[in-house]
Amino acid sequence: MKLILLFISAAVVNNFVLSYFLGICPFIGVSKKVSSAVSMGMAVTFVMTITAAVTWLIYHLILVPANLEILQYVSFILVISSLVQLVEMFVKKISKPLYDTLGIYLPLITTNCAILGLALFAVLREYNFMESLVYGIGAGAGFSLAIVIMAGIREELELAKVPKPFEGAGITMIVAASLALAFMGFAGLISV
Amino acid sequence: MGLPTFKKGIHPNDNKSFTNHKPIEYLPIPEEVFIPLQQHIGVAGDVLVEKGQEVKTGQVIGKSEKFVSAPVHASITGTVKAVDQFLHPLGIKATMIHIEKTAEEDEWETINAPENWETASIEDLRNLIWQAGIVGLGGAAFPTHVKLAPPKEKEINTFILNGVECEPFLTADHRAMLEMGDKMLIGMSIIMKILGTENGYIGIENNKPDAIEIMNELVSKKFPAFKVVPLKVKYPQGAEKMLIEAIVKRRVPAGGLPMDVGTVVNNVGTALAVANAVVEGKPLIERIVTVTGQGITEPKNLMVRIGTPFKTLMESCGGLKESAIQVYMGGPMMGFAQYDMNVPIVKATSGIICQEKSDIFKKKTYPCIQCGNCVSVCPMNLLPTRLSSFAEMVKLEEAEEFGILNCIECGSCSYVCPSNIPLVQWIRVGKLQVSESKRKKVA
Amino acid sequence: MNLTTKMIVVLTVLTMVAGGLLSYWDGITSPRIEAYRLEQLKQAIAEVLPDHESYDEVKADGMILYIGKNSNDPEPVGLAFEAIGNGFQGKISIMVGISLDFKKINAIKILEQLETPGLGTKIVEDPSNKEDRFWFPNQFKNLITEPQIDVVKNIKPGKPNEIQAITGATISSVAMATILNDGIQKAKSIYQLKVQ
Amino acid sequence: MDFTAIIIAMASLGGLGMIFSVGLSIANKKLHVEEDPRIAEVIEELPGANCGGCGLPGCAAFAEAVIAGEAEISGCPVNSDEGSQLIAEIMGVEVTTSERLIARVICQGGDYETAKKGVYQGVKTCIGATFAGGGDKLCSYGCIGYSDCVESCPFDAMYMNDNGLPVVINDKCTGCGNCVEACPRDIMELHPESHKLFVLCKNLDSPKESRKICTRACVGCGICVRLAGEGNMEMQDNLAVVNYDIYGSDPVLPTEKCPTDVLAILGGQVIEEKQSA
Amino acid sequence: MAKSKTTLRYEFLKGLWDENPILKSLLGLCPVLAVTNSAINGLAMGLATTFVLLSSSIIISSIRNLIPNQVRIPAFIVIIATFVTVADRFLAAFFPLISKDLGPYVPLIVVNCIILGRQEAFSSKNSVFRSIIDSSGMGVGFILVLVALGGFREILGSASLFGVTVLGDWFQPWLVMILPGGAFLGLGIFIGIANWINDRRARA
Amino acid sequence: MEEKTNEQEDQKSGPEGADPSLEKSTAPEKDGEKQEPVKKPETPAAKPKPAPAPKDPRDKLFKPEQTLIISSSPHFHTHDSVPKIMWSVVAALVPATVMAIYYFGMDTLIMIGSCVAAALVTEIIMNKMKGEGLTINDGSAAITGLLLALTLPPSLPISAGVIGSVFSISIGKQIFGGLGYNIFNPALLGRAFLQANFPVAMTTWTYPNTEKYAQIDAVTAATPLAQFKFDKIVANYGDLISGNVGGSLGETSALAVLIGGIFLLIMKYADWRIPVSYLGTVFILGGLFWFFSPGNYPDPVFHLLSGGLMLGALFMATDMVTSPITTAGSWIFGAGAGIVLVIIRLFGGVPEGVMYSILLMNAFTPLINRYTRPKYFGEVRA
Ligand SMILES: Cc1cc2nc3c(=O)[nH]c(=O)nc-3n(C[C@H](O)[C@H](O)[C@H](O)COP(=O)(O)O)c2cc1C
Ligand SMILES: Cc1cc2nc3c(=O)[nH]c(=O)nc-3n(C[C@H](O)[C@H](O)[C@H](O)COP(=O)(O)O)c2cc1C
Ligand SMILES: Cc1cc2nc3c(=O)[nH]c(=O)nc-3n(C[C@H](O)[C@H](O)[C@H](O)COP(=O)(O)O)c2cc1C
Ligand SMILES: Cc1cc2nc3c(=O)[nH]c(=O)nc-3n(C[C@H](O)[C@H](O)[C@H](O)CO)c2cc1C
Ligand code: SF4
Ligand code: SF4
Ligand code: SF4
Ligand code: SF4
Ligand code: FES
Repeated sequence: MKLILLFISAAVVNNFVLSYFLGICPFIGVSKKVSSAVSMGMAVTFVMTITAAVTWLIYHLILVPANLEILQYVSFILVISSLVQLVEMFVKKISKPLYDTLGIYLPLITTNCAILGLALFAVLREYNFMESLVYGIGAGAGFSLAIVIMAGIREELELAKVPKPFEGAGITMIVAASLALAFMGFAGLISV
Repeated sequence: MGLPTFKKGIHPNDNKSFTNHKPIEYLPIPEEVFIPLQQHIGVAGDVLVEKGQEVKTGQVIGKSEKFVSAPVHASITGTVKAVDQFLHPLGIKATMIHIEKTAEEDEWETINAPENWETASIEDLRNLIWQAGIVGLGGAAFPTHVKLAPPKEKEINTFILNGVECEPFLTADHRAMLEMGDKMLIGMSIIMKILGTENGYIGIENNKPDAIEIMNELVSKKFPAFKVVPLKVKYPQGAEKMLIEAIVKRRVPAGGLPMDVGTVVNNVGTALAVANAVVEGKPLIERIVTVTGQGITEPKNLMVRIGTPFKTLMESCGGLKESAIQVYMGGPMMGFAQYDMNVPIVKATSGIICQEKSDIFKKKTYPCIQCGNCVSVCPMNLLPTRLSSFAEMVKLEEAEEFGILNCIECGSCSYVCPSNIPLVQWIRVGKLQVSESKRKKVA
Repeated sequence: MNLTTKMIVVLTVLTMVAGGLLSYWDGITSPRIEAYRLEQLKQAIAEVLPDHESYDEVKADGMILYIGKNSNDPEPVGLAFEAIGNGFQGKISIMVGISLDFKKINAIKILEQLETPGLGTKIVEDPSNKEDRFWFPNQFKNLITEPQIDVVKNIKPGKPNEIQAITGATISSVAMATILNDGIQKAKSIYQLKVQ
Repeated sequence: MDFTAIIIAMASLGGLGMIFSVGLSIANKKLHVEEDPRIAEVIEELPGANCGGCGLPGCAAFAEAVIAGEAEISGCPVNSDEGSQLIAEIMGVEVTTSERLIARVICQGGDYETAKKGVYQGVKTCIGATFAGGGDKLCSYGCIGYSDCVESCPFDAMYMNDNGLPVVINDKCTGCGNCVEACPRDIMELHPESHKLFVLCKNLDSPKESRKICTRACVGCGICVRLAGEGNMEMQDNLAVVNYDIYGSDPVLPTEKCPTDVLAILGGQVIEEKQSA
Repeated sequence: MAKSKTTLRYEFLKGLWDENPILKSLLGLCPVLAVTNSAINGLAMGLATTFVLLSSSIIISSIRNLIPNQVRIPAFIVIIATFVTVADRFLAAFFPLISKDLGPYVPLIVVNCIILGRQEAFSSKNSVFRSIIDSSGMGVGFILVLVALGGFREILGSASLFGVTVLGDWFQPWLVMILPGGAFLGLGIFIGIANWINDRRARA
Repeated sequence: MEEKTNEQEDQKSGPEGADPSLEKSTAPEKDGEKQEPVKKPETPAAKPKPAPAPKDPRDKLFKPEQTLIISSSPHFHTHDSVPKIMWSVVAALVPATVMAIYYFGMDTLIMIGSCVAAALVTEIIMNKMKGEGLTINDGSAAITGLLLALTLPPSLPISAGVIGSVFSISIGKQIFGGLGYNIFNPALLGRAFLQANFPVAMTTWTYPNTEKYAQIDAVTAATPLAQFKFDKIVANYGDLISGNVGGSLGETSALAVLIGGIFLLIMKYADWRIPVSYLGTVFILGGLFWFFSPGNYPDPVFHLLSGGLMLGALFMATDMVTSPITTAGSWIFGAGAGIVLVIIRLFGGVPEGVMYSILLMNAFTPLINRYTRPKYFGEVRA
């Protein structure tokens, strides 16, 4: 039950994008079309899950015993970026369609706050391995939810007569603001 | 629940009382006619006459050897004054043959009709229909002989005679059924013989009870194999796909033709023309035109020669009123606006409607409020609002994905749109662009 | 050097340099950070406990009891501990100072909370209340904890174990009471087990 | 200073670094997918307007086509010669510079010059108007005037003048041809810069008709043909036509002899000067 | 990328407006949104980011020829992360209150797209000196926007600026401005205004 | 589409004799953009005009005997129009408005008036800024202001209402492009903004000025939902129907709202599927919880009658701009909103979730539209 609540909390109530402002760059950049948003969402969820697992291991098996918490950021980011690059190369090699729908988004993700943020939050909140993993999946689902909704809205807005200065990023921010207001309805639903 | 019909659609005021009680009048042979070479879907014919040449009524003056095409005939006896570009009622300049009347009485050049059509070969009959230049008189003007020559693998088992006339104002088909039902049914029998089918339906909307009654009577007397089907009054019941769904509950696949579901549909006027050609050897040189609307002094149903300028018809109806502000060819839902009354009647002209007031003129257009009215009436189950925005924003791929090419341009969506958006016009733009970009891709 | 070796060497050297540098920096900064943390803790304890000179720490079950002492007084002046629980949005952690019999709260200090600004954050301070910005946490001063802390709404508390909820943030108010009630129970059992 | 701590740190992070660099270098060998690096270089040099002027769905597609040898290096109408040169360097070949094309507006029938046939109501685009008789101008061949061409120009090289006619700003026009595609009446034409002489009309009506339709229509009087000389110009369907293969680049023609002023010698200047009066 | 022609002056100034990392390139938005609930936080964040940006540019541009392309990104990131840790610890040790307010967003500078983006686009291709100019321009542009946005949100949301009350009692603070919604809203309006000004400038 | 009338047409060709195009020969010079002509073009302005020539060369041109309208089919149109629909909605809100004034006094009228006025003024200002024609006549801005006012607590300061109204129209509607293009319901977005902005004022309720509450001297009241949520007190149905309870101005009387709503449904200005599925889902889902645990959860009828559900379901979820256009979409929209509502009401941190449930479904509407596109006639989908 705790894990389920943790998942919902990470995905909806404390949405990474809408309440923690993590991963805004891809949220703005890759939300023009629903199809690419879905791919991006999947890619992020995938990387988040790996990240949650790997960084937990590194932190608890290497850094804490050696009393090297100061290396947290460097080691996390090194591991994440290398892993992502490996996965990208692997995907590119084995399947062209998979690469086209997922792979091309992977390099973008390395420089995504949401991933590192996830790793740091998991450490900060002292999750155990399972919790950490669920948190990763939940956060990924939350990111996907936000970006897919945003992409749907932006596709619709293509047909709208948004004033010129607000086209693109401006209106996207306003929509994000509205989404954040709407998601406040879930405030207090779960406090994990 | 009652009468059969199709899903969705609209109920505009039918306005048929202007002319539905007026018998067909024969318009005197006009002084001059302008006969466009292209009055049908398909290849335009080549001109067979020269300036100054004498022609007889029924003489072939333009034709092409291509299959999807129909010859055109002189509709009066006279002299060719010119072969030149004139304004076509579709708003374009087109090559027409201008003939001036020389004889008060027709001198006929008929086609060789067989003694008895019932024994004639199917090939001969079809050839006869081609020679007579018969095209669909229901509006699309598709050459009838092509329609009656389905590929072998498509077995045709149903024929539907389209007496729906769902467009408001028009009563030409209605009067034809009342006055010439007999001949029409002979035409229908001929068509069915060519198609080799046994099941014949006659679809008539319930707002023409007299036509239903007369047809029923004729059918029960002479053509017991046919079935008259009264239909619920709803626009666009007359569109082939809707009619087929209403009567035989078959759905023509997207991008397909009625023959894909073993059906052929023809207009009542077409059947009449077939009978004229096969029984009397008369090519298609005249048709019934409803001249109606508040803007004309005396609305009438007229039998007129093809090529007669609109002006002539209007004069015989007492002339256009001062107050008229819009004239269109065809019904108010699909008709084409006219600005020059010198344009000629073509084979597809079912009516001339003169309006004193316009529903859309000066009405403000608002942005789409997403009310979904258009979606809920589109008989083709499309999303007109999206199609029109896609066309406006030139998003051709989306437009195609959303099925823009399936729109039959019936106008139901524009009719109900509270924002008064010219949806159909945008959709037409989109259709054109989508098919162009498709063609480019193929090339 | 071929590419592969170059890749390996560059990255290894880089990471080694980085590791060394950071570790050196760690040596400089962490004592300060630790000192600051202790300072904060001491200050919080000082705020919730009556005057004392030093405190002892008793650790058990993930909770630390700070027992405040004066050198000339054999009896401790009181007890402090950190109570943690769920608020409206996330964790609330409160430093509680309480009497040794666990019957009366001395004072509390909220260390961390994530409540909605302007609403739930009134548990810490209420800038719109001009007379007493700290009226809510001040209610806990000398609050009786038995049988338990209760919350009332929209009326002045009648009993010594009652506090008044914040308008528009009943949930946060109730959460505070719950966290305290639970924390006190836990601290009490630890105290009884370990100290007495 | 605690040196052991520093050494441990260096060793652990260095170790991590080594592991991943080894992993990456192996992956780099084993999983490498060949892709022509020149594609990226070519994309760098392209203007990135994604206008489709090259006939391909975008700059990236054009780059791929260039590399594959399927497209001309100078095939991007927007790119500067310098840019093409850079691409050529990447490809290692010489560029053939083609003559610059400029879009011309072949109609002078603005709101002021043409007869009106009625009141148009509906979609205010040229192509939309073709579904309703072609707007409110009587001429069936001339500019409809609802600015489809202007909208289609990706380089802001066109505008509508007060007279309801499009105008090309020569310096900005890249000859991409979008406007030519957009115009349902084929009023926009692409011409090499060297074409100087133009008959700015498309009306094929008989002289009698065209006189009634527009004050600036070619009425087919044939004066220009006679002046220009046989073969250099001719009359086709009531319209004078310049034979650009042999004429029109350096014409010495008294254009003012044209009774309706449709004959024009256009240098690099904006056509508007010719059209607005 | 033949940028060599541009003047140094432009190299610096472009970061302030023409290529402002936030308003134009829309990079590094997370910290922008997360920490701008007050002007002082914005300033601190801006300074920290600029520090990291500047120092890593120096290092990367000086060793740019040594790093093989394939490990470019991991190498850059390690360098950046090192400086981030330095900055983070510095704040924690010397400015604990600000460090607490900025929370986990300081470490997130590591993945701030601006920093990596500048390294990729500029430092790895240009000399140390040019990189310094470029980074300082970008950094100043970043700080300016952060402080402006922070100030805007602080005034509306807390009726104060840099912690000093500026609006009187009559003003009921707009709490939404210090909530997530307000962050997005504020940035959206900023971007809109920036574009509007640009449009005007382009037309003039 | 700008309309063109005959008069305008005439004006366009200018006053008799004057040659408008002469001025145009000095058309805006764009520096550097024009090259010098190879040979100076002969413009007629420079050409000596033949002296007795007709004043206007166009005199020779064809003039139609009767100016006819050229438009594309169809030429028929319904008599519905956007303003007609919008003003009908305003009319349908009259009962609820009257009840609000009855229960909460004349201050209510001021609040409603200020909100509507603020909405209209903002609309005008935005129109001007965007350089477009005024759009207040279409009535949609008035609805937004009115609906916003009806969802506010009676004791809210007028200034807050005005701020919300301005936000609704500017950010909620006009920045998206104006009528028809907004993604979120403007009135609700305005309310959500206020809720986040002034959380205390937005959750402070007063009792209606009726006898029942005359003796109670509490300044602040609790809404029936809050009473249930925090104290498990169920209000009586009679009060809920008539509106004799604490709550937002226009939401307390379920009956008044229902009357207006039914009028809209009959006129087909609102899609009946949305209220039916919304209310139905709440009834069923709420009922299930109640059935299994009546002590913890309120009964379904209470769900329907309390809070802003009626107002939301009939007037706000049905806003056509922000709800799906497909029929399947409407069902999903209503059901989704119902589920979200029940979750928030039963488990959320806030007592009422109508606003949030509708806003959330607004966000999903584009996706719903996308995935519920009906199969077009004869379509075969892979
Ligand atoms: C390009 C084209 C090809 C057609 N081919 C056939 C055909 O082979 N057989 C046939 O029976 N009808 C054919 N039709 C005619 C259609 O079935 C139909 O009668 C025509 O499109 C007009 O129908 P409508 O008035 O309902 O639009 C064709 C129509 C078009 C446009
Ligand atoms: C919207 C719409 C309405 C139509 N209404 C009629 C009608 O009322 N009567 C009719 O005969 N044909 C009508 N048609 C044409 C028919 O679809 C079909 O083309 C015709 O019945 C075929 O017969 P024909 O080839 O003899 O013309 C309509 C077509 C469309 C698209
Ligand atoms: C955006 C938002 C934020 C909220 N934040 C809090 C909060 O921090 N603490 C809290 O107790 N309730 C919070 N609430 C819950 C409501 O205010 C709830 O109505 C209140 O707790 C009930 O208290 P009352 O009975 O005094 O009105 C929030 C509600 C909303 C809409
Ligand atoms: C049935 C119906 C319900 C409406 N509900 C709302 C509403 O809840 N909020 C609102 O701002 N406008 C509402 N409007 C008005 C209008 O649709 C709204 O202002 C648009 O969303 C603005 O683009 C409604 C209109 C209709 C016809
Ligand atoms: S979209 Fe086409 S088929 Fe559908 S209603 Fe409109 S015109 Fe008719
Ligand atoms: S009927 Fe008109 S307003 Fe309604 S959805 Fe369709 S296009 Fe939009
Ligand atoms: S004027 Fe025409 S050819 Fe020239 S740039 Fe514009 S669209 Fe291209
Ligand atoms: S030139 Fe063609 S596209 Fe341009 S306004 Fe004229 S008709 Fe329209
Ligand atoms: S700063 Fe780019 S994703 Fe966060």
